[in-house]
Amino acid sequence: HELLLFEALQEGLEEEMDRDANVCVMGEDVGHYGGSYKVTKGLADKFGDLRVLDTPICENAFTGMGIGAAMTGLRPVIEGMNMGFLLLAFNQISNNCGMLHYTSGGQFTIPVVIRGPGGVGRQLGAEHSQRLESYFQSIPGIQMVACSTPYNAKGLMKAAIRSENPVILFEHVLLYNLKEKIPDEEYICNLEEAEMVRPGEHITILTYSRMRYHVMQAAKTLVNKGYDPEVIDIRSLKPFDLHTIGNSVKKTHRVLIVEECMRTGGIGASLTAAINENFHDYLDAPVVCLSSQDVPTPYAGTLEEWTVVQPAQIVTAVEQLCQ
Amino acid sequence: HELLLFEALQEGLEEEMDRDANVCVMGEDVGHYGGSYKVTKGLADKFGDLRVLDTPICENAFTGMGIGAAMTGLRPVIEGMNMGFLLLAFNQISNNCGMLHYTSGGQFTIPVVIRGPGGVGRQLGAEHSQRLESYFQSIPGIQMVACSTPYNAKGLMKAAIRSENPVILFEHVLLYNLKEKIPDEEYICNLEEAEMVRPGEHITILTYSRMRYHVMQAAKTLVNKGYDPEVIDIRSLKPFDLHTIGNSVKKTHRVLIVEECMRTGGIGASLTAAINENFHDYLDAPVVCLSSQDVPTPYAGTLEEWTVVQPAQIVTAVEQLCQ
Amino acid sequence: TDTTPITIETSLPFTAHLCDPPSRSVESSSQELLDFFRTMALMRRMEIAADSLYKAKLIRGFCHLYDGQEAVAIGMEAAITKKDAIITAYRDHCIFLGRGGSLHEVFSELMGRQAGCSKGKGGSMHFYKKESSFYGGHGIVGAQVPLGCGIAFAQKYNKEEAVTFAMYGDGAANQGQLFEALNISALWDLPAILVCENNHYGMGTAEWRAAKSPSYYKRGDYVPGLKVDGMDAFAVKQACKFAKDHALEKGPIILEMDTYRYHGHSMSDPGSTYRTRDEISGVRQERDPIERIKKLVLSHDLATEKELKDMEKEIRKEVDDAIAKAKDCPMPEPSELFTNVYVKGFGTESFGPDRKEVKAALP
Amino acid sequence: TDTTPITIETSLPFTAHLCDPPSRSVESSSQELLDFFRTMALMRRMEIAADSLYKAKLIRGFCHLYDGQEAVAIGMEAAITKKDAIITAYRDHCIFLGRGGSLHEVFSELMGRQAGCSKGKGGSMHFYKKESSFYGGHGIVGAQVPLGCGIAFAQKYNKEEAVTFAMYGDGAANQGQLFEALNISALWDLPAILVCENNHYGMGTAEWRAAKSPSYYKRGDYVPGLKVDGMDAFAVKQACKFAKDHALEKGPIILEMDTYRYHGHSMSDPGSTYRTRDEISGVRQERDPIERIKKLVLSHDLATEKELKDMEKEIRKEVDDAIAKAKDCPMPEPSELFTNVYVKGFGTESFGPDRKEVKAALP
Ligand SMILES: Cc1ncc(C[n+]2csc(CCOP(=O)(O)OP(=O)(O)O)c2C)c(N)n1
Ligand SMILES: Cc1ncc(C[n+]2csc(CCOP(=O)(O)OP(=O)(O)O)c2C)c(N)n1
Ligand SMILES: [Mg+2]
Ligand SMILES: [Mg+2]
Repeated sequence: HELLLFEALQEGLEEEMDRDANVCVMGEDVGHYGGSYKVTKGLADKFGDLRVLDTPICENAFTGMGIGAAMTGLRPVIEGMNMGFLLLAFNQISNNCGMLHYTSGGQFTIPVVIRGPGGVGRQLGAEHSQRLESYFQSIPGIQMVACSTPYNAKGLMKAAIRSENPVILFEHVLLYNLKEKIPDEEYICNLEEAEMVRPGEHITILTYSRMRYHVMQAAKTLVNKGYDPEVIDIRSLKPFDLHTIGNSVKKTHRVLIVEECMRTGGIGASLTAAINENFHDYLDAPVVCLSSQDVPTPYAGTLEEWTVVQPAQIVTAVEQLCQ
Repeated sequence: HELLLFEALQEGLEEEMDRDANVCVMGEDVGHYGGSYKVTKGLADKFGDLRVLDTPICENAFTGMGIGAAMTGLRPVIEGMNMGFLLLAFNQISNNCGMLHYTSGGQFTIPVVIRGPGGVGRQLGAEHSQRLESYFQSIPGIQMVACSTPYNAKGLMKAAIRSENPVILFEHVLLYNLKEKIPDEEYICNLEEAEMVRPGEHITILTYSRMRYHVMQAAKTLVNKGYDPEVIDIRSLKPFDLHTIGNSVKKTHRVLIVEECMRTGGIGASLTAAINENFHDYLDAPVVCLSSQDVPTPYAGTLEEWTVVQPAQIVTAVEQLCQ
Repeated sequence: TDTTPITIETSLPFTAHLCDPPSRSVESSSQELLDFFRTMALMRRMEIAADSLYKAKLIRGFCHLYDGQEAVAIGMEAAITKKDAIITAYRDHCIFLGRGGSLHEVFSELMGRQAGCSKGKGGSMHFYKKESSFYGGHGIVGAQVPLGCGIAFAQKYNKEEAVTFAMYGDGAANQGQLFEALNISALWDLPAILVCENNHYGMGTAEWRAAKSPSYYKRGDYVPGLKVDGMDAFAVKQACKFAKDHALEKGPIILEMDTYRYHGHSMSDPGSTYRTRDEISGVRQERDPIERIKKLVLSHDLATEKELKDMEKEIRKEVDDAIAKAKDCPMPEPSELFTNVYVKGFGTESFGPDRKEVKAALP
Repeated sequence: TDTTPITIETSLPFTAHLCDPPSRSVESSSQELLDFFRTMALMRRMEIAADSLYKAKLIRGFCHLYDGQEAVAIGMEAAITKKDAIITAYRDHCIFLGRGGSLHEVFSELMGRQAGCSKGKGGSMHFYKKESSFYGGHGIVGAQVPLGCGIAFAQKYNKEEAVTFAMYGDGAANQGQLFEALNISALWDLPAILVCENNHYGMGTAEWRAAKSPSYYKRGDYVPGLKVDGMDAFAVKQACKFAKDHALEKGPIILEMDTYRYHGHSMSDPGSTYRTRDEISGVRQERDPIERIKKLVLSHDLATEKELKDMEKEIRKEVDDAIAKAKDCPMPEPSELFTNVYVKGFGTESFGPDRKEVKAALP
C-alpha cells in the first residue's frame, strides 16, 4: 500500500502498540491533537489516554519520566515536538538514558525511543532548524538512526521500539509528506545497517535524511555527465555501518560525505575520522565532506538556502574528486 | 611568582574583577564556600555578594540569568561546579548563549564565560567524569578553550573574560594543583592560539588539557628511543588554530592526536577531519587518533585507567606511525 | 494634545495572592484613550496583514499572531518607561511595536529582508530593540524567563531604578526553569515581574490539561501574584504600575493576564480543533480589547464613530505602505550568512588554514 | 519473635499542608523496635567503616555518608513493601541496605570490585537493586525525581497497587525538574511520593540561602505535603504509611523529613566550615535517631544495655567480615569495560570494520 512518510511512522507505531501492551507514547500534543506532524494521529482514540499521553511543555521531566518508566520494562516512545526542544532534556538523555545500563552493571535496560522532527525546514529559524545528531553522537549507550523514506521510516520505528537499547530516531521536517508504496507484510529494518540507494563504481557518496534527496538530484546530473556514483544512505548514525561503507570504499576509492548537520563536530567529521582510520589505504583521494555552514540557521530564505548543501555543490565536489 | 593552577585561575579572575566592575561571578558555593575547587576563594569577601553570587542548584536558570545579564553588558563568569552539571543548561548554552548574537542581527553580544572542571578524575564515576567539549563543539557562536598550566590558565581566564564572545573555559579536575612560576606582569593568552609545548621533527602530537601530561610522559620515553616528537597543546578547541597545526604538519608529515574525550564525535574526530581537509597532501600517513573509550566512565580504578589513553599507548602509536 | 485627566474603572476586580490588590480606578487622559485605540488598531491591522502575507507565502516558517491580546502590550507600555525591560516569547510583533519599533522593520523582518529589525536573520520569533530595552523574541518556550530575571539582576547590579517584565504563556508556565528563576529572583530581591499571558491554550492543549493548578498568579507559591483582566488595557496598566512599584521595593511578583488569542497558535494551526467557534466569537463580542476602548472613547465624547473609522483607514494605509516599502527592500547579502556568528568576524571561516588573517587581537 | 503490639507516640506533631495529618500514635511491636535498633546500628557502623576505608584510599571518588539520617531509611521501609519502589540520589548506601542489599555488595561496590551491586562500575553513588524495586543511586542532583515519577507512572500503567518514593535533598528541592514532574504526576494522579530529606544543607549552602521558602512540604503548592520529624523512625513510618494510602487514592504528596547529616557533604568536605560544631553535637545529643530507639527499647524492657552492647559488637564483626570478604574480591575483568554499554554487546567495538560479526538480530 501507498502512504506518506508520517503515515508510515504512524503505522509502525500503531502495529507495535498492537503487538506489545508495554509500548506507550508521550509528548506534547501527541494525544487529542494527534501530534504536530500527525505521527500519532488516531492513537489516543484507539489506545486511550494511559497509553498515549499528552504532556505539559516540560521536556526535561517527561523525558525523565519516560526513562524511569523504561527502567521498569515499559517501552515509551517519547516525541520531541521538535527535536531541538529536547536540548532541555539533554541531561536526562545523556546521563540517564545513555548511562544507566552501564552504571547499574547491566541491571536495568532503557528501552525507550526518542523521536521527532529535526533539520532545516522552510525558514523555521535558528531554534527550530537544528540537527541534534551532532550534539547527541558522543553520548555513550545510545543508538541513533535517521529515516528518509516511508519504507525505512516504518521499519526503523518498529526496530527502535523493539530494541532493548535507547534509540533516537531522527525524522526530518521536510520529509513527512514523501509518498511511497510499502509492503503489506510486516517488516522491520536493521538499526545498524546502511541502505544502498544507488550502486555505482566511481565514487561513494555517503548521506542521510533529507540530503539523500539532494544527492540523488545531483546524481542525475552526474550520470548525464558520465559519472557512476554509488549513493549510500548511512541511516545508522551511531554506530556506523562500516561494513557496507567499507565495501563501497574498497570499490570506488573515493568518498564524498553530504550531510545537513554542521561542519564542526558533525556526523561527517566522525565519519571522516572513521573512514580515515579504517580504510585509508583504499582511498585515492582525501575524503571530502560537504556540511551545512557553522552558523545558526538564518530565517531569510536566501540565507537559509546557502546554509545547507545544494545539489550543484555536490556535482562540483564529485567532479573535482573524480578528476 | 609561583602558584597552583587553581590560584592562577583565581588571580586572573580577581584581576579582571578589579579592572572591570561589570565582571561578576555566579555558581554553586562560589561565594561563602569559595568554590568547590577554590577558584573563587576570597572573592566574596573582597567584592561582596552582589558580584560573587551563590546560586541554588539550578544550572538551567542561573546559566540563563547569566546570559540575560550579559545581554545588558555585564560580564558574568558562570561556574559549573562540575562541567557535567551544565548538561542541565544545554538549551541556554546552545540556543541563547550561542545564537542570540546572530538571531538579533548583531544587536546583542553575550560576553559570558562558562567555566568549570571536567574530565576523568580519580574514580568520580560516570556523571562526574565527562568531557563536555564533545557535546558543545557544534554549538555555533561559542568559543572553547582548555587550560593546562597555571600560566595558560590565568591567561585564558583573562582573555575569556575580555572577549565579547561567549567562551567556555575547560579546566580539569586533576590539574588544579599543578605548580608553576608565572610572570608578575600582567599578560593574557590568545584564545585562538595553540601552544608549542615541545618542538620536534618526526611527528606532530596534538593534545590538550590533562592528556598533555600523558603525552609529555610518553615524549620522554620517545626521546630516549631516538624520536623527536613535536607536541602541541591545541588549547583552542573551537576554532582550531590551524595555522600552528598546519605548519607543524608541513614539517613532520605525521599526526597523532591524543585526547581524553570520547572517540565518537569528539574533538579528535573534528581535528582529524580538519587536517584531512586542509593538509592531506602533506601527510605521509593517516592521522591517528587516540581517544578515551566510548563508554560511560566506570568507577572501578582499573576500568577507569583503561578508559583513558595511557602513556604507553602513545609510545606505541608513535612508533607505528614513524615506521 | 488633550491631557485632561479621566478616571476609568476596571470592569473586573483584581484577584491578589500574598498582596493587597491595587485600586480599580485607573487614571488616564483623553489623549491616552485615543492613543490606546490607535495603537491597538494598528497592532490588529498589522497582524491581519501578516496573516495575508503568510498566505501569499511572503512570510514563511513559524508566525504567531497577537490579535486579541493587544491590551496586554498597550497597558504594560502605558505603565512603564523604555528603561524598564521587556522580554517575551515568539508572539512578539506587537510587543516590538509597543516598544517603538516601526512597521517597516516588522514587515522587513517577517519577509526576511535586510532592513528587518534583526537583518532578516531572526524572523517572526526574533524581534529585538536594544535601545528601548526590548530583549526579544525567543523561540524556546520558557527559556526567556531566566534571561529576563538575569536582566533584572543587571538592573539591580547597576542600581537602575528599572524593572524587567518577563512574559510567557500559560503553557510555558509549567516549565521548570521558571520556578528556578523565580526562586533565585526572590532570594536576590530582583526587580523581576513575571507576566503570564494566559490565553488559555498552549498550542492545542487547554490550560487545565497542562497544569494541575491553572491559577498562574498563585503558581509562584511564596511569591506574590495578581490576576488581571488582560482584555482591559486599563486593568493591565494599573497592574503593571503596581507591579513595578512592588518589584522595586520588594522583589519579584507574578501577573496573570487573562487574555485570548483569536488566531490559531501559529499560521499552521487553524485554531478550531481544540476550541469551539462559539468560544472564539463569544470572546470577540464580549471582551474584545479594542471594542472596549472604542466604547470608552465614544462615551467620553473624545471622537465620533466617523473619526475612528477615518483613523482606521489611515492605519490601513500606513500598514499597506509599510508592506510595499518592505517588499522593495533587498534580501540579505550572502556575506551576511557569516557575520554575527562571532563578534569579531571570525568563526566559520576561521576553520580554514588561512585563519591567521582574521586573527583577533584582544583589547 | 515477639510481635506484641506496642503503641509509640511521635515526639513531635506532623505539620500538614492541604491534608489532615496522621495520628501521632504509631503501632509497633517489640520485634520491630529491636529490628529498628539493629538495622540502624548496622547502617551507622557501615558508614563509619566506609569513612575509614575512604581514608585508607580503598574507596575513592565521591562518597556521601548517611549517618544521622538512618531513621528515614528505616521508617520508610517499615511502612512499605518491596513492590513499592524507591529511588534516591547519591547518598544511597543505607537505602540499599534497607531494601535488602548485603554488606558484601556494598563494600565490594565501594571498593570497585566485581562483586559490587553494580559490578564495580557504578561506585558509591550508583547502588541499585532491581528485584526489590530499588532504582538507584543517582549522581545528578534532582534528576532522579522525574525518573521516580516515571516509575510511579509504570505502576499505575500496570495497575500494581504500589507507590514510588522519590527521594531528594533540600538543595535539590530548587531544581526545576521537580516542579515539572510534580505537575505531571498530579495531572496523571500518579502514586508518586516525593520525599525531601531536609538535612538543612546542600553542600556548603544552608537551606535558607538556597530557597526563598524552605518549607519543603509546602513547595508542591497545590500538592499536599507533610512535615515529619525525620530523626524519629516511627514518625517516618507513620508518615510513609499515610503517604502510601494517600498516593494510591489521590495522587502525589510531598514528605519533608527534618533530618541531619553528621558527616560532611562528602568525604572531601570536613563539614564544619558552614555550620558550627555545637550545632552538630547538639543534634547528636538531643535528636540522634538511634539513641531515640535505644531509649524506647530500654524503657520497654526489650533488652538490657548489655544485650544492646553485644548486639553492636556482633554488628561490628559483621561489618568487618564483609569488608574482609570484599577486599578479597577480584577487580573487574578488562572486558567489563565494554559490557553493558549496549544491551547486545555491540557498541564501541562495533565501530571497527569487523562490525558484522557482532551484528544483532532483532527479536
Ligand atoms: C521548549 C519548547 N517546547 C515546545 C515548543 C513548541 N511550542 C511552541 S509554542 C507552544 C505552546 C506554548 O503555549 P503558551 O505558553 O500558552 O503560549 P501561547 O502560544 O499561548 O502564547 C509550544 C508547545 C517550544 N517552542 N519550545
Ligand atoms: C545538577 C547538579 N548540580 C550540582 C551537583 C553537585 N552537588 C552534589 S550534591 C550537592 C548538594 C545537594 O544537596 P541536597 O539536595 O540538600 O542533598 P544532601 O547532599 O544534603 O543529601 C551538590 C551541589 C550535582 N551533583 N548535580
Ligand atoms: Mg497560551
Ligand atoms: Mg541537604
